[in-house]
Amino acid sequence: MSETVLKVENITMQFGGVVAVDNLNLEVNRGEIVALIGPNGAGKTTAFNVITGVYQPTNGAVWFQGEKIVENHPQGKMKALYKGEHAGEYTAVLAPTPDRVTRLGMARTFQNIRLWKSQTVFDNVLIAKHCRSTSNVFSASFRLNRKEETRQRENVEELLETVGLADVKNELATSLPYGKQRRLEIARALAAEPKLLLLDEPAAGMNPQETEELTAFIGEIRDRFQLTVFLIEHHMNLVMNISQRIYVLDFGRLIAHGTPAEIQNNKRVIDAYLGVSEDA
Amino acid sequence: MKKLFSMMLALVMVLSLAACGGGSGSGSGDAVSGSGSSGGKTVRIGVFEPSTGDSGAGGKQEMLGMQYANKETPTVEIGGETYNVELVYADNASSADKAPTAAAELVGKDVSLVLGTYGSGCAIAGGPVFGEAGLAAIGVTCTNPGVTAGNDYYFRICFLDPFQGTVLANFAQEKFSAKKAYLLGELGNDYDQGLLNYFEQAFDGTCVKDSFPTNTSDFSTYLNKAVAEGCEVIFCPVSIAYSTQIVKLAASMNLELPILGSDTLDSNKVLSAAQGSNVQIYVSTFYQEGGSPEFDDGIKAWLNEDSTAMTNNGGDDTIAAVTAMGYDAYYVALEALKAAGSPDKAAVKAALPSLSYTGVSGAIAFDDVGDAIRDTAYIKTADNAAGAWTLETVQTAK
Amino acid sequence: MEKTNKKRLWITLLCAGALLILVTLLENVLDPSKNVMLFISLKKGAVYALVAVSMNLLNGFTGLFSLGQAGFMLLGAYTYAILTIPADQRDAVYYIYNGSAINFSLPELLGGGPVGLVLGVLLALVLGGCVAAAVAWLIGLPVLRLKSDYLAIATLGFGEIIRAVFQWDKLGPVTNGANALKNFPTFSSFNIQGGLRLSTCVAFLLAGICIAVILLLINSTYGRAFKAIRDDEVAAEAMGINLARHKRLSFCISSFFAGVGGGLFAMLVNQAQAKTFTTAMTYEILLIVVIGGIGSVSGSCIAAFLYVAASEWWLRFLDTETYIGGFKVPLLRNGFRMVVFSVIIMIVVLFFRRGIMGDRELPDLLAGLSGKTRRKEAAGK
Amino acid sequence: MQYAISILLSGISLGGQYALIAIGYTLVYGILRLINFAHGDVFMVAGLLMVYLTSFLGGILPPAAVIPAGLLLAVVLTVVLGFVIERAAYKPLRTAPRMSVMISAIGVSYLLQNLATYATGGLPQMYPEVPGISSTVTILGVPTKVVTVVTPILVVVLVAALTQLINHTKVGMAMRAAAKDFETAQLMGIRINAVISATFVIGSFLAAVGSVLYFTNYPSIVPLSGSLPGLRAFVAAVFGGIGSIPGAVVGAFIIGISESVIKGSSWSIFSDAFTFALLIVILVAKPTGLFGEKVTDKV
Repeated sequence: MSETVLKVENITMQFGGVVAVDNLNLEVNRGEIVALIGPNGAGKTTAFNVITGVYQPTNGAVWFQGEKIVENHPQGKMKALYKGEHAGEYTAVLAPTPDRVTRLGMARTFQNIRLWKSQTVFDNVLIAKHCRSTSNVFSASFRLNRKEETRQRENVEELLETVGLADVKNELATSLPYGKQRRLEIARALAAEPKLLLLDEPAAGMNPQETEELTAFIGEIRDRFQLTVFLIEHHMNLVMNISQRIYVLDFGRLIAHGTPAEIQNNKRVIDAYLGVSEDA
Repeated sequence: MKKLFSMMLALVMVLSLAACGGGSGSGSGDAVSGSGSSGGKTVRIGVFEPSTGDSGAGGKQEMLGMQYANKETPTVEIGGETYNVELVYADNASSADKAPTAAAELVGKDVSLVLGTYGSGCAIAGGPVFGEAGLAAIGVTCTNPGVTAGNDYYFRICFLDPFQGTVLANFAQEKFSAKKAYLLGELGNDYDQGLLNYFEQAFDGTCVKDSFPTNTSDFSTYLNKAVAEGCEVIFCPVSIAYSTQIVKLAASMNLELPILGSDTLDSNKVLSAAQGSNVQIYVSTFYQEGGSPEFDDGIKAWLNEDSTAMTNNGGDDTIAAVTAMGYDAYYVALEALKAAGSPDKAAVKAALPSLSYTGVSGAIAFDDVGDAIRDTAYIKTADNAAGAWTLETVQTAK
Repeated sequence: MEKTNKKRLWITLLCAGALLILVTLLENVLDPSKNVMLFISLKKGAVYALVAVSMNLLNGFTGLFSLGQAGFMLLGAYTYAILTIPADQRDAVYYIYNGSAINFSLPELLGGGPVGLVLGVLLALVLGGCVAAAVAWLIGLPVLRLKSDYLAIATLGFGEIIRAVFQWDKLGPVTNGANALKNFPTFSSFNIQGGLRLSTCVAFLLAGICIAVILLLINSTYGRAFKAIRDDEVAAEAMGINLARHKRLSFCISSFFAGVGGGLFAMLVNQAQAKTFTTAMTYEILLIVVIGGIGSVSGSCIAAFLYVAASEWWLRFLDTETYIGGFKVPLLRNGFRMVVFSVIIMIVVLFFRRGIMGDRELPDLLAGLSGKTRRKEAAGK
Repeated sequence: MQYAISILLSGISLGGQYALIAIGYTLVYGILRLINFAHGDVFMVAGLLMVYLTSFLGGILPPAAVIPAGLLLAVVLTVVLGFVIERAAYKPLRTAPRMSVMISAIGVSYLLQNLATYATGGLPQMYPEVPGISSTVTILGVPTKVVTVVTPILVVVLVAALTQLINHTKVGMAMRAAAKDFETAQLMGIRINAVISATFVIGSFLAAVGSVLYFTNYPSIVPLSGSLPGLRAFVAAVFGGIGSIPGAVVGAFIIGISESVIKGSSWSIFSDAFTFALLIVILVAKPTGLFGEKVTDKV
């Protein structure tokens, strides 16, 4: 049960002089729901972007299912700027593009929903299946992949049924209400058949009732698709209710890590969220 | 408000479209009739010429000749009946991709034969359309061998590039004893490049060959290069728009090298660019003003009368050789109609090969390819003080 | 879903088949010499439709703004021409270079006669497409990393470079330098002597097949991936779509069909000459795409025919001075046609931004109409 | 030697003329992110206006006053044209995708070219001689027109003035703000339409001045006269880093001189191709150009 799915190792992400993520280490085990929390600008989304290959980290490595997928060490201008720990520990460069990371078995959603606007709900999910398709342009164009296509379409129908969007499948994605768009984004991520689901603030902008539904929904899909879930969230209710473990990030640094109960009583976390006198 | 505006625009658009529909409808209706209220029958001659694009200026001058001839002789006697001759125009925009549709326009207008075009590229592109329709075309000043080769329906009354290139190369050697020549043409223009090639082949000395990209207007580097390379003559058979630029530039930098040009340079635009300077310009051409005083006087009077024609001629009454050629072409067409004895295009085509006619530019007859049997080219030079062409010599092929 | 798709497919096939038969009928029934304009416009429309659809694949469906279309057409046209000029005509065509460097002709190689002609022409067209696609692949390596308008200007530049290379004197024995390539089989070569006239039908058939293939592609899983890239690159990449690969794919396929379109264009104008394939031509095609609706294949086709017919046929009367009675209609003279035409284009661009079809397709529209009437009927009852 | 100097001279004067056009491109792109394809044609129209104005004014003014009055009017009318184009063809598309605006720009360019064809009847028009700069001087033994010498000086003066305008006036600051962040600038109460109009006015003004210099050197105007200088100037703007005025000027001189040098070499037929190859290399190697700023997309 405690097999590590995702391991973030000494990740530092520096933009010029600004350190967005500073020497981050974390692990996510199979079947867990793990949350990454922290105040605005703490570097959560940046961490996500490093994991999914959008950014190349300044230093450090990311392991996925026991395989090193991202690795980098300071180069070019950063060589002089970077004075962090673990300098020199990493020597190789591994920089997969986000699509490769996704095909390895990680899928994500976005903080500000990024659906394909001119496509229907059904097509939004179907397109995500493209990365699992084995046909080439030729066979796809001349419909030699009919079997696969039919299977994919059935899968998508099923998936939409599961997430409760089957009744709106022919609507335009953008015509859905906000809550459903969130769901659709998750459904789209699921269509890529991930092992690890990364959710970037899935409850942002939702009312309490929607949040509650979402909480239940995340648990449901985890069980149903045997997923591991790693999420960024602000909604403490949601985080405390569903996560097994929580990492807390502040100014790019990890300041706490533990079960929800431990985090709720951690003084540094409370300070980070409420602000302490030294700040003022 | 905005909506109203766009609605109105839409309305205008629809109306204009409707107008086009009507226009084209009536156009094709006319084509069949023939006997109008004017009494006599009408025979149509297609004018396949560019009036826009980079050969627009030349095309217009060529059309002037036809228009004047039409004005002079508006009727023709065919098989004992008098027909009114109507010129039908189609602009091929100097562009090969517009030429087939322009040609088709003429075919659709039921013309008996076609005159044109200035610029061989369009003639080659349009030729097969005429060929398919069984319509004969008489090339007026398209000098590329490819126009008539392989096309039974294309004839021409002018000399060919190989001849012209050779004539000029010989002239350069005889007159200037030139050993080194600078050749300049437009990149990708078959007319320019073809002539440069023939010149090079006929020229005994060395040739420095250069091409400029389309729409170039800075020629100073090229002219300087000609000087720097120690060339003794410049040969630039380029279209009117470029040649005026080159001549103007040469005038302003007091270029001492003589500039040789082909029939395209025979234009009053070039003359006015050179006026008052020391540039020496020599061009080979089909016709020299004064070759037929009667024609000269007549057309000059017409030009001075008709302001549109004057503008199309470039603003003065100097007669370009292409105008004379257009004039001759019109009469060749009339001869062909007479010989055919009917305005039927097949008959006209059949009558053409054996036709001979002596026009203002000399005797015209066709060989078995359909090319004119011609062995004379006039070489004229610009008199910069008077702003006129003077005859330098008459060259014949060797 | 599947069912409606099938229905749409049938509608499309039926329409295409009917069109083909109609065109063939027309060409054989109407007097060819009276209606040349009609047939030339139809042929040109078909060729432009193909090229516009290929551009639409790139600009409208993948969201890559490329302006290199004329360059790829040039490649296709030259490949086609070079490979199909009959061997005994080569000396006449390459007269400046004393014959061609390539001394075979595909139709003759494939046995000559009608069979050789058909096979040779098809093979040459496909090869023309392949050359264009191969060059596109090479150019795509550096250029496709650029964003929207930079990509546009880089591809535009590429078109100019290609043109200069093909006009280069040193390549004369292959490209014939500045001179036009000609005497190769054209659409008219498909007219059976004294029998069926098939030239327009052939143009429609070839362009139609290519457009059908593009349509199939667009509706396949790859086509959907292209649309995803167009709508949101970041999301597409996050969902496992390899941007570089798919963009390159789209670029190469679009160029392939532009190349085939170039070959067809050469057949249309009876010659291939580098100076024809200018940026102005790319703009023309782009305007067709815009008028038809960016992201609509049927829109591009309709717009291509409208554009060709309007600019070269229906509006031609604007170019000639006209007298109605004794009254000279003002403004009408040479060049006025293009002014009116560009004003119409500006109106479309500004006020009818979605073009004729928007991003819908004709079958959608038809299905929508019949759906509406059915609903109306239902309401009536 | 003389040959080398003559090539350099023609390169510098070309570069100066391109610079004046390139600034128009770079300013507009900086704010609207629009490649104003019509800019080259505005330049051509400026030349044609001058031709028609002088022939028109020749009939009603004393000869000495014709050219100055013509110049003034041509510049003013070009500025008005630039303003009108922006208002009519670009402003309605402010919220539309960038591709639509670019297509509109191509449409305007098409319209201007066709209008010019209509007006001129396809015949090349001769640019009137502007006294003072049309005459010939000899520099280092090479005869050339005064305009060759005047161009770089004028460019420097105009650019200096423009830099002052942009850095020290309210309009200039608004322009810079709009270039940095269009939406925020709008929220901060900057009248964005006025700023954009100002940009077009400045761009057209410089294009008009450029056209006087350019056509004095190369006096024949055809409807396509603007397209090639326009494209080259655009390449120059990209080369220097689009959005940057000094970049555009430096880029223009580099393009002008290299064009001139290549034309002087035996590879002259590739002078255009080279310009575009340079563009592609720059775009791929350093997409921001020599002086451009880097922009990153937010995920």
